[in-house]
Amino acid sequence: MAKVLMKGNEAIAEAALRAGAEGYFCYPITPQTEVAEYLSKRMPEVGGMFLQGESELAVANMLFGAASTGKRVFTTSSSPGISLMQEAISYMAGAELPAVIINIMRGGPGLGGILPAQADYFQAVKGGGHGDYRTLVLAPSTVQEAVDLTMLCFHLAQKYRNPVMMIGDGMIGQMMEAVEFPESYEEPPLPSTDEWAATGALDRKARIIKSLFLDPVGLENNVLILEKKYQQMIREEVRCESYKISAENKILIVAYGTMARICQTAIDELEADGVSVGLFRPISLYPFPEKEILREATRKNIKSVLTIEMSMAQMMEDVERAIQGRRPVHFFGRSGGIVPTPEEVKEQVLKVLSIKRRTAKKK
Amino acid sequence: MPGITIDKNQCKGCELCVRACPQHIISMSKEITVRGYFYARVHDPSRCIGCRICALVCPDVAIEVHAHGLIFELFEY
Amino acid sequence: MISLVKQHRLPTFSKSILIIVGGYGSGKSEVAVNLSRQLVNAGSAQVAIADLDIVNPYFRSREASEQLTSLGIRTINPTGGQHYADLPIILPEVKGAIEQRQGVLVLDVGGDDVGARVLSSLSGSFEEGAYEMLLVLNGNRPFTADLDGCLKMINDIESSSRLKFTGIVSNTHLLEETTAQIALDGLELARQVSRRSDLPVAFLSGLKEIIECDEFDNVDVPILPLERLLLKPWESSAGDE
Amino acid sequence: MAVDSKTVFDRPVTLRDVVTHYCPGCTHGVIHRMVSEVLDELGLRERTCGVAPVGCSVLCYNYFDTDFMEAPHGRAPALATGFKRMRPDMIVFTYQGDGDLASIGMGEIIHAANRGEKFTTIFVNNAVYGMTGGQMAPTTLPGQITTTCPMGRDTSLTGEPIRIAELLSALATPGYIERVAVHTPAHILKAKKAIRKAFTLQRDNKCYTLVEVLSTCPTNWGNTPGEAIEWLDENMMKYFPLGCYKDYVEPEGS
Repeated sequence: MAKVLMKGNEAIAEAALRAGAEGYFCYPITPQTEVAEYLSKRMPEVGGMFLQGESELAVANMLFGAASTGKRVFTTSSSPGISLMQEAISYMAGAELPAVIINIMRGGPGLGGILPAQADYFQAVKGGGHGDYRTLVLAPSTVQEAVDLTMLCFHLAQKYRNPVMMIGDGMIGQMMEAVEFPESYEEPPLPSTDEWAATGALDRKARIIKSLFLDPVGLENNVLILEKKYQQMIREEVRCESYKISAENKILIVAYGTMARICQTAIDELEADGVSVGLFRPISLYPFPEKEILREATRKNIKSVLTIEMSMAQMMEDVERAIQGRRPVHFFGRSGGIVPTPEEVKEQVLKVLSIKRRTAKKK
Repeated sequence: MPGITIDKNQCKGCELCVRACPQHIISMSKEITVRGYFYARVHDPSRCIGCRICALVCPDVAIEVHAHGLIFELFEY
Repeated sequence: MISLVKQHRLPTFSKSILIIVGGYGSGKSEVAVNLSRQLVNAGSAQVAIADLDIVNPYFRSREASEQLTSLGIRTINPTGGQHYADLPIILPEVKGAIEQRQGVLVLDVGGDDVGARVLSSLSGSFEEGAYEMLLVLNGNRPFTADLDGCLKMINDIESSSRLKFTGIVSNTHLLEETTAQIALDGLELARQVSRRSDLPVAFLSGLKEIIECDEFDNVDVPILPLERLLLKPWESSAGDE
Repeated sequence: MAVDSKTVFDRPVTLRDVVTHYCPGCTHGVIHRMVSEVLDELGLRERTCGVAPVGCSVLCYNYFDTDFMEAPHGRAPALATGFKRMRPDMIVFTYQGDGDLASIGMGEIIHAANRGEKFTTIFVNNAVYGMTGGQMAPTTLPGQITTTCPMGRDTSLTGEPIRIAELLSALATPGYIERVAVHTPAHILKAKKAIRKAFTLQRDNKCYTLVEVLSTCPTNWGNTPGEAIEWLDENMMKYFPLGCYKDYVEPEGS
């Protein structure tokens, strides 16, 4: 298929259809509403189900009910809406249901603003709702990657029978880029939904889809089953990418999503000025690429690590945890919808380098 | 003859059937179940008319009703 | 006055109101902003641009307002905190500017029939024959990739705006991946649409680097070279170098 | 017993042969039995999925021998919507109490009803929060004592009880809404008819259906089961008049 120019939100919608999504539940919120508008036209064309619910709370629970049928279903929203969805996400994790939730993040807290941010990192990666559970979290940095990861989300949701989240800052949703959809979509084999979906108790025992375990031993057992899946995710689903990592680097930048792209521009420009910087970009935020970051950060030539986010040192906690104190970890970030410029990134890199030099001289 | 069977293991002793029976032939037992409460029983089965009212009001589906012939037709609700 | 294009004819207009409408992501805002600059360069005394995009939260012409103001262009946008609001704010100044008809007014309208609906509320202010309404066409967008899609777009926008198109702008592109061929294929689509809709191709627009190629020497419609003013954050400082 | 006698009243197949957790005299059991009988009679068990609420009937999935989902508090109509939209060929019902449906889940029930989602709601109204131990519900009667209105419900502070059947009947879309009670044999028979009608309409893909059932809570009302029956009759019946509030009408030309 030839390349087409698409807005991130539309591309995500189309990708979901290509990945076999049969049901979509939504509630309008900027900056992701184009997904809903696009699917209101396209879903009926492909014989799928489109429904605008009365609130994000209801929408996420419709997703819960719809996921129980074993069909591929998803929703999209933005930060305040995702907060309202946490209830059902926790329940779906507890009941082991596959669902895809896409968050096109805006600035917070509260109603915040509508400009791009990455401030829902903790919410996505550390659980968000109540209880002992995790959601698998992927973060694209281009519209094309948003397409690829959206399709992957549906596969992973089915593979693990767990909610899978994709988080993109508003820029990912709103910007236009040329994208290409695969001619045909083939997935590795998945376990049959016949084993668990609610399809009617015909020639089999009735099934109960639930997250309620009043007996603490039963509940702990369920948590341990989930934990086993999360350990498998850590083994099999870590995804990351590096940019211009070399033995010349003095600093390693860690950034994801749109922020990583801005860092790439800064890195190119710094390179032209004779400053060598490498970029490590986590693509999966849960599981976080801990080993991979540790390996890159503890190369002999790397003196310090700089985490850059469109949020206030949220991912930095995971970077620090990964690096285990073996390199100093610096932070730079803007929030509230302000997107750092490549200039600002360059400035920060030079600042960190000078800190290093000063401390070296003192010794 | 119409008649009822009360499953004492299903019965929770709420006495709603005792209250409802138009023939007043159900009462509470003098002995307790293994779980430790008095249960409903029929003290005069010969007067049962098979009306099913006891079964209708029983919240625990502890009562089975048997009937035949005309009585069966009469109470086909 | 600097002519950026070799021997090409730049678009000129006799009307004082230029309404730039089109499908979502057709490149309307970029066209509107560049057209305003071009009008100033061509010597128009008073140029004003109004951002009527109430459907897009980002990448609206208001983001270039600083640059435009510095060129002496009057920008009519919500300001202050409302600059970034996703509220459907139409300033009363817009209606005033349409009715006053001083200089040239460029209206940058939101995408699709949904975005063009805003014109309907202002339709009483437009004098018949006093405006140009231009459809910006990008053949690389899913809903305007073929003739039928484009004709549907014309129909939908005309009925939601209650205004009639007067011309077509061929703006087929694929952002940084645009080639001369892509732009020329787009022009072919625009011509087909023109034949079926009876609307003239008002001009071809495209990135300066592309349409300055020799392939465009024999193009028989006016050409508006575009310089990208609405940039993505990682593009901004790279462009400075 | 005579040889020719038949069993004319027995446990329905859909109702599992287990002892429920409900307190003695709680009429949830009667409602469970009627829903099960209807599913048996209409032959729907094998293609039914129920949605359990949060409340006393939270564990009802252990009693019905059908597929079941356990919803968050108040969200059963949202789950039912999602499920039924994906599987319109299946039969879906929510079983909800007054706290679940009329308080925390008010938004979901109104919108599901108003969209005309083709599932059935069994709304059990006993005027009190049972599960959490007898707190005030949206349907608690004026003056009724609960643990969070120990002096009796003061309507000047908490408003009048919500009449769900009337409220939802004000919407144009829902097709069938009836209020019934289960405190006497006659009422039980009428209730069964209403439940049967609701599931029949759903089976025929007609409309949204809701049956509000006035039910008892001897434990939290502080009554014996017998007194609870009387309390329902004397108090709830006055405030919540029984009847069919919205009857299904075939659209013209169909």
